[in-house]
Amino acid sequence: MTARAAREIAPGMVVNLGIGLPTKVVDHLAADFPVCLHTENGLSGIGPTLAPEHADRNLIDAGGAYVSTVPGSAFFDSAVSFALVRSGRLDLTMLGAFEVAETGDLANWKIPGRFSPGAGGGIELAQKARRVVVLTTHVDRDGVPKLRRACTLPVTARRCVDRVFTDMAVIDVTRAGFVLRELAEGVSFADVAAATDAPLARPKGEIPRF
Amino acid sequence: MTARAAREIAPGMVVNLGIGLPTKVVDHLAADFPVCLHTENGLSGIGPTLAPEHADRNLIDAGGAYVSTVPGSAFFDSAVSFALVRSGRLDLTMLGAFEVAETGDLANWKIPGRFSPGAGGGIELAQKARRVVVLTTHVDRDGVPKLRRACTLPVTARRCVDRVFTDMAVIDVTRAGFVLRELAEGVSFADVAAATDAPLARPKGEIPRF
Amino acid sequence: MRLPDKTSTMSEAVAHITDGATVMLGGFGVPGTPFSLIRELVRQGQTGLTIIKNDANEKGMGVDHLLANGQVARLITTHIGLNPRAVAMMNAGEIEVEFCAQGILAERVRAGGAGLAGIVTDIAMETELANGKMRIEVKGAAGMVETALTADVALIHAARADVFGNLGYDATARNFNPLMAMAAGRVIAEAETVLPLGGLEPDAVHTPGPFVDHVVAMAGISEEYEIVRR
Amino acid sequence: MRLPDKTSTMSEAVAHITDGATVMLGGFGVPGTPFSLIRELVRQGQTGLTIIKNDANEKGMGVDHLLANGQVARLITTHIGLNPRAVAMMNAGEIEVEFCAQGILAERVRAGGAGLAGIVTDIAMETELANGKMRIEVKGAAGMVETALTADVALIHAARADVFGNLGYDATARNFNPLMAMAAGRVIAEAETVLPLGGLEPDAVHTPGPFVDHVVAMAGISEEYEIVRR
Repeated sequence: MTARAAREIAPGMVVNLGIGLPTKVVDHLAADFPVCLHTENGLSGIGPTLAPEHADRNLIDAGGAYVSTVPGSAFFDSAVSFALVRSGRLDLTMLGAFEVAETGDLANWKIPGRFSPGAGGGIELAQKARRVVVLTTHVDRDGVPKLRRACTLPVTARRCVDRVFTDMAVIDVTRAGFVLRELAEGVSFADVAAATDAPLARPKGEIPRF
Repeated sequence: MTARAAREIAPGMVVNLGIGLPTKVVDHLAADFPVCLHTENGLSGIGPTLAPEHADRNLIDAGGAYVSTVPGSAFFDSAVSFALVRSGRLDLTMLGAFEVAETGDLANWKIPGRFSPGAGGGIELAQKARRVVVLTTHVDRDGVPKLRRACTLPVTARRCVDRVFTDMAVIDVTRAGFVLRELAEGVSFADVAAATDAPLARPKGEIPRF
Repeated sequence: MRLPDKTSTMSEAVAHITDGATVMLGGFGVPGTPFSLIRELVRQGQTGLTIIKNDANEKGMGVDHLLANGQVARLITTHIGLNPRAVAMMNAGEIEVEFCAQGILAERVRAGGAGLAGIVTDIAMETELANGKMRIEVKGAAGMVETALTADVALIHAARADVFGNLGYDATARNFNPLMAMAAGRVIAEAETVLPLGGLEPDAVHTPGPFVDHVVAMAGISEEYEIVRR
Repeated sequence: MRLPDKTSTMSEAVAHITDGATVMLGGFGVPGTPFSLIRELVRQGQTGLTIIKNDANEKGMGVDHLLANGQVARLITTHIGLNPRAVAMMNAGEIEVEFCAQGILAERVRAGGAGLAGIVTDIAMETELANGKMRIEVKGAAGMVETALTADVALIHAARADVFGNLGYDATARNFNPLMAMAAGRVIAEAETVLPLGGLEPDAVHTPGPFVDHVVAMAGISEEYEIVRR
């Protein structure tokens, strides 16, 4: 899934990879691939993650990982960092999700009564990145579908998700709802449709595998 | 007048001296006097003005004079520069005036039909400096008093002027209107009162000379 | 003219904080958090504080000491998920927590520092964070007024300072520090290195000295500032 | 990963400006004004432009060439007193001029660059500059909404750039440049020196590269950039 998601990144893009799963995406990019990775705590041009013994105590990403710079990196404050996000300079963000609605609504910050640590920078990433891609398991630990007609949890942003990568499929969010684009090896359209709590359109022709 | 005005500057202050007359005030400060001079085009810690042959083409004050730095100077952008002004970090500004009203209203940016180049940074300096001191001739070229009951010209800011230095007197703007504080050599209270288009209070006792 | 000297001792500087004060704390996680100043605030024990900080640090670090010591009444923040004590105290009603989208917290603090009353944004308008906030239309688009934040005191961590209070930050330790250094009535900066006047190049200053009231030299880099091994 | 190269020729970069475009120009007086990019804009001759700039430069410099060439329809500015042509064209109704308090122009541009809809301020509320602006009350105090400014293109002058578009400014040539470099759909920076990646230290960057679209190396420092002898 992360290898496939890495192919979403086009040359020249400014990209923010959310905390957790999405950061693994970067391992699939070539060493000379022209891209600028942004982290909201104040760095453009993120370099490789470092082990503690090689780390700079003042150089982390938003997930707290010790990262490094590349030639051409820049540091800036939190206001400038989100100015970049809100004013449309962020071409792509990859986020995790609790739920994605067929309208593109995203819920990934709060489970009332159980999990409410605050949204951090997630709302602005979801609402303002030019393209929002979600990386998630297709269903939660209890087998409940994460792709739904509507979010049951408090939303992070509405009508924001463009595409969802799961362990089962690549699915676009369109005006007409979820549309299947690719299938994981060994997974059928019926499998995905059954694990999705909303209509899933199947384009004509063969569905590519990833 | 400029020598007397220089005594308004207390140790440790951050001070913005407007364009023209007020900048001459600085010549009366001792070389080791602890003060920070600010110019709204992006410099704290203004050093001496330089002749063209010694000037840095990128280092001017808001009046276009080629200035210099001192140890501890800092450069910043126009937003930060006025953030400093509006958030109360500017202890004192000295401005020129067309008219000052007994309420403290200041008019110094526009003469309808004759002079309307825009206010530049003057409105924020007048409205937000902690203390606003005006340096001006007591009357205009036609002999018309500049200190008035009310401004006839468009105001820069209302209720902002604390003190006025003229060639005739030092006058405070109080809740009760203009109050004479000091007299220039050879000038009487009656002279000043006659040249002022508003009541002028005279405190008991001898009026100091400057 | 020369620029004034604002160096101070840690205890004298922090003593300006009163019970019930609103205090901004720089930092995003470990980098940029003024751990030394926070330690002194814990030692002095002022209570009923409103703390404005991106996060609540982790257990045994920074804000957590203030929470453990019962000094915090209210927290304005973006994410406290790494501090179980903060979450527990919030859930138990022992502290009041106001959440804000991270970039909007940055802008609200900056607006306070820029002497503005507020900003107009559409961020989080469709979430519960919008509850109770004024809505207005600007150029035909729906927006929400987010009020400026100011504080009585800001505690700032800098890598470098000169005695006038010009500050420089290292790497991602910058984060909220330059914003908070504009937004408080009194700004106290701890610095790893305090330089004489002229020790910082004018083009390399991140926070200009006029914003800063007190410069405090740190005793050293304590354990809290170091690499966190998880 | 490596950071993308954004170097361009002056003519290709400026050719992105269309008739009727809104163009921000950095600079306060001479320092920071992108004279080389303005010369190219005069050469290409796009018309009906809305120009956003602190001032209108002086006779025979920068904005004055655009005015003389009839390319400007509208000017959003703070002070044009040093350019008699700008004053005369305004008085004759040949250009429309919108005046703004200087720090509020800076904040409106910055708000555009920060993706905000506007700011709330009390600056100039009691002057004629307040005419027609929305008034609202924030925390019991009267305020006025100043709308964010954005542009199609911003022309920026930097002392130093790397090929990715990280910029550094010299002295008071910074002024509006870093703000406008955030606020336009397309940002074109001329630089006195263009460095390879790694040529600017990450802590010393004034405008981060992600904001910049095109980096143009200047042919040299022409007369307009030099000391003005009055």
